[in-house]
Amino acid sequence: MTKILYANDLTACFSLWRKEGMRVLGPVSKAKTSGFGEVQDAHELDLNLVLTARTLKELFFPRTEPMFSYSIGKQKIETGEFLPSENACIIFGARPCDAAGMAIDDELFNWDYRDEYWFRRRDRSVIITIACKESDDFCMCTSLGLAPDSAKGSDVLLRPLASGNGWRVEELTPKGGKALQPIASLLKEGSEAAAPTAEVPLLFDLEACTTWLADPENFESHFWKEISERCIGCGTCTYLCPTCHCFDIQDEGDTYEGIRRKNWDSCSFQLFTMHTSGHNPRATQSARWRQRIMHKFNYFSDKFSVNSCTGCGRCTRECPVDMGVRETLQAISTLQK
Amino acid sequence: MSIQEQYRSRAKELLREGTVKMVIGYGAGTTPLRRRPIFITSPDDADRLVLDAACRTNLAGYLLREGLLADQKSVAVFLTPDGVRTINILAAESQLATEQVIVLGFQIDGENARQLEGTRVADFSGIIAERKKKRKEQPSHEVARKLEQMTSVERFSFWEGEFSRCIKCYACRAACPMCWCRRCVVDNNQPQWVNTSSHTLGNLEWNLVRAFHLAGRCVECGNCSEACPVNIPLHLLNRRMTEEVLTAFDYYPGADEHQEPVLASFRKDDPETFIL
Amino acid sequence: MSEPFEPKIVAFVCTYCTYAGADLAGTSRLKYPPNVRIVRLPCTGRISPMFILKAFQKGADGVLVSGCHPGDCHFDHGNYHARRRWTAFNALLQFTGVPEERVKFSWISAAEGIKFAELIESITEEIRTAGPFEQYHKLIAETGSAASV
Amino acid sequence: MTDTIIAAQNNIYRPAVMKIAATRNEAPGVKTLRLEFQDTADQEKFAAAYRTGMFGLYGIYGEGESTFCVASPETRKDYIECTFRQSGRVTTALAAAEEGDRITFRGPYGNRFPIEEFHGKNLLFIAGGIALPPTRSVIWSCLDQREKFGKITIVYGARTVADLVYKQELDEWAEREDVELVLTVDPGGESPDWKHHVGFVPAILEEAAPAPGNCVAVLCGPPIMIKFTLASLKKLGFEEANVYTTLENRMKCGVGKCGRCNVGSVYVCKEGPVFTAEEVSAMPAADL
Repeated sequence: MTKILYANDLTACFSLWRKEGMRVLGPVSKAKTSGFGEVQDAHELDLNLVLTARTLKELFFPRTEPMFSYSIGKQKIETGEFLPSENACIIFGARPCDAAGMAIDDELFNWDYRDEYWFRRRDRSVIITIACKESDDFCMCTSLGLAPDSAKGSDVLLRPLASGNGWRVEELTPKGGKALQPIASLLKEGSEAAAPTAEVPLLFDLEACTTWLADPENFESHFWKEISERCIGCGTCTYLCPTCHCFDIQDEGDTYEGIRRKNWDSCSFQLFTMHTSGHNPRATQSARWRQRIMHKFNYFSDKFSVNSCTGCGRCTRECPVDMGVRETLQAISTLQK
Repeated sequence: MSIQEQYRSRAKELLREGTVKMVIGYGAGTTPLRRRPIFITSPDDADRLVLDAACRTNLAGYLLREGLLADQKSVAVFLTPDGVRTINILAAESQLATEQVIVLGFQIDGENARQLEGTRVADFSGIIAERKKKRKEQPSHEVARKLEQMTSVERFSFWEGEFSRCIKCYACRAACPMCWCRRCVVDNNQPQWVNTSSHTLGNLEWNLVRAFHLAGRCVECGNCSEACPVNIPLHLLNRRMTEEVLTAFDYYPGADEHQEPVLASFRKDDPETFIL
Repeated sequence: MSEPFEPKIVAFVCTYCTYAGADLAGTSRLKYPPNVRIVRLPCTGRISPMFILKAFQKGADGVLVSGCHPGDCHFDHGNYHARRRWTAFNALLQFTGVPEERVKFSWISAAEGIKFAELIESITEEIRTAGPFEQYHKLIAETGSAASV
Repeated sequence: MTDTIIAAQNNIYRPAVMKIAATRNEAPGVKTLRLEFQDTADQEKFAAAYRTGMFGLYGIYGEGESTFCVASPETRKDYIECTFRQSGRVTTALAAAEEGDRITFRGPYGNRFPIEEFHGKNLLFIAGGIALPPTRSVIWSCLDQREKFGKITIVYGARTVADLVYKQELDEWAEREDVELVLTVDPGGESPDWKHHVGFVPAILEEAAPAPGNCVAVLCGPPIMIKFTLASLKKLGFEEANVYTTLENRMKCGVGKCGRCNVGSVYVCKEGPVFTAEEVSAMPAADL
């Protein structure tokens, strides 16, 4: 016997959560794109999507975020800080790859210095993930050591019922358990079978890839130029990646008052690393693509013992020139063998 | 022989006899429906080339890759008539020399790719003149017509909604063969004219500046809209600009490589109905 | 009773004609509303569309761009170039919903002090009637609000 | 329900406010600011954390923040000195700031020179142009406790005589008996009354030929100078492990988050900016 949440009860769940002062967010398709937005009613959710176009990370790390306001007086510099409130949020219907990505980003944002902007939002959010029963041509979680029903990063995991009218509920963390309390009355005991999870084919041998990448000999391999020759240097892959976390700090306003902001930035951009002197350590697009791959599969794991890729496949799915982590790792996997 | 076969053997020939050092074309992509730009330098690889109705990307921008044309050698590239116009504009803007470009011309008609006669960009001037005539007769886009009928408040709201999605990944800029500036105006910070943040205000500013900088230069290839990961209808802005320069100045970008850029030239009798 | 709305208008003018025209309006003691902030530039050819966007970014309710009549440009043809640019940019602004009354273009010579005063009077009145550029001001205000999600 | 503004206790991006106590023009486009904390709590935090070699982010609200070293030594922690060349948006604003103006400071960040390991050793300082400031903080850290070190040699070169920074301090070091100062300018950069060397730093260094035994070298300069000087040091018999340098990559956050300063897997902001030449050699050269 296990707890079951029926789809019919979802809207009622949302009201119960809201009564507790929690906001409810979930995958929505709106205005020709899909991402996570606040919902009142279960019908607003788009739970049939294999994956939203935009990732979960923008809930914790918005693409532009005011950090401070400043106003410069004769005697004093006044600063106000924008920090997220601690109102709890229920994020309903994340995918396992996105949820895992958040756990990976936690490592970085907590590396010796704790980023309050990220963690205030993380701490107040409960991620309720739905295991995938479908995948598309670009999904590759299994190649990254995850699965369509991975628990990493989630507080509650829901497994779709074979009947299609609800989910089996698995509580994963105390935070998840707490979030389930207000809706306890709507969780029914049952033994209905879960639908089989999506079958995501193994596309490459990750270990072979990381071994190849770890070899300093390969850093200047001709491979990098060949694999990235068509890269146009836009930031799509990085902006739609659940684990890419690079940012810029920019002031908007004048010398009297304004706002200091944290904006997404991308290692694909030529100006990202350019020194004022004009020297650019990563001067070519292939160097920048190499940085992205190396960062995900070598540098990040060097620091935090985990690769910063969850196999969501968005980089390939959305690339204007059909590149992505998948092609690169498939090619490396072959090279290593 | 299918057009794909014809062009494969043409590419082989060009590479074998050393007429070109590279062929820029389309290859198979990650999924059966996808095509990707490929760069062929050896005749043996020419069989990787694919040409069919799924080949939509304007490849002309790749010619501006740093150093590619620096050695004065030629490059062949698969181009639609709009792609050829791109080359003309780039030449007019002194970004490349047309002598270094061999055109593998094609056109998509419905489900098929059709071969276009010609080797050099100048060979396509007839086709381009035809297109200009057709473009003049072409009604404006359905959505654009709806927009024209709205009040300005409604129009502003429409674009506010579209631009609010922009994540400032600059894929539109990177995908555009016309955006060749080494340092884009948004990346200049002394002064910072356009907000770099992707709040709606910054997005509006960026998209207006982008569309304006393409006025009279855009060939309507669709690379920008295709690249946009949040599906902003960028082509509507570009088309509006194209129509404006066409009606106001009878200007069709990329007619030939000697055409003066529309915003860098003038006629004393240019219309000025809106000036008080 | 709240204060009547006084629009903020930025005028980008060339120094040789329109600025001189404004000067003439002043020395002729012509009265016109004080809502216009004049930014003087060497030539209309130097007036980038970015200036217009910057004015709105800083909260302007309206913008005037003005220079020498065609044929009178101090640099011979700066205003001819400007005219083409305005044509395109004006079309773009209208297409994106910036109301026609918010951005005005004019030719005002050094001798046209009266035209300057009258034009300022009429555009100020027009924008006063239209009210603040609320749709734009809302976007400006949003940049200062904390991310909502 | 939107988020509200709350003050954070430990916001890592919030800078301290500092007052410019003095400014000094060092060379064309190069300026030194002496900064004092406005808030004693910030001052105490800095004093507790600062060690020679660390860097900070200096900023002006409305323009942004810029990264450079703290040019004053850990032996003098009641103020901060920074020296920079005016080049971008922030440094232009900083250069325009005057005595009494307030600017912001975030830091100190990064690692340090292991000065206590230098005790009892001979020291060789080599700097080029605008890279004297990071070297200078080590120089003063050592001169302020002079008795703990052996022979001290300073080799400093700039493009022209005008480009030499800290001219007063150069005079002071030249007069000191316990410091050997070797000055040079690039060929063509000398003035009529120039009495010191003319030539590039590596060549002048080889002429001066300091003994590598029991000696530590601190080498700072533009990448090209580092490359050739390192070759000269090797020729003289220095081991890479005994040569220290600092890397100055582009940074925005200074605390290992923003992702731009890494060279290979090394984050310059957290694991640097001070490295031995041996450590630098292990980094992917193409990414430097």
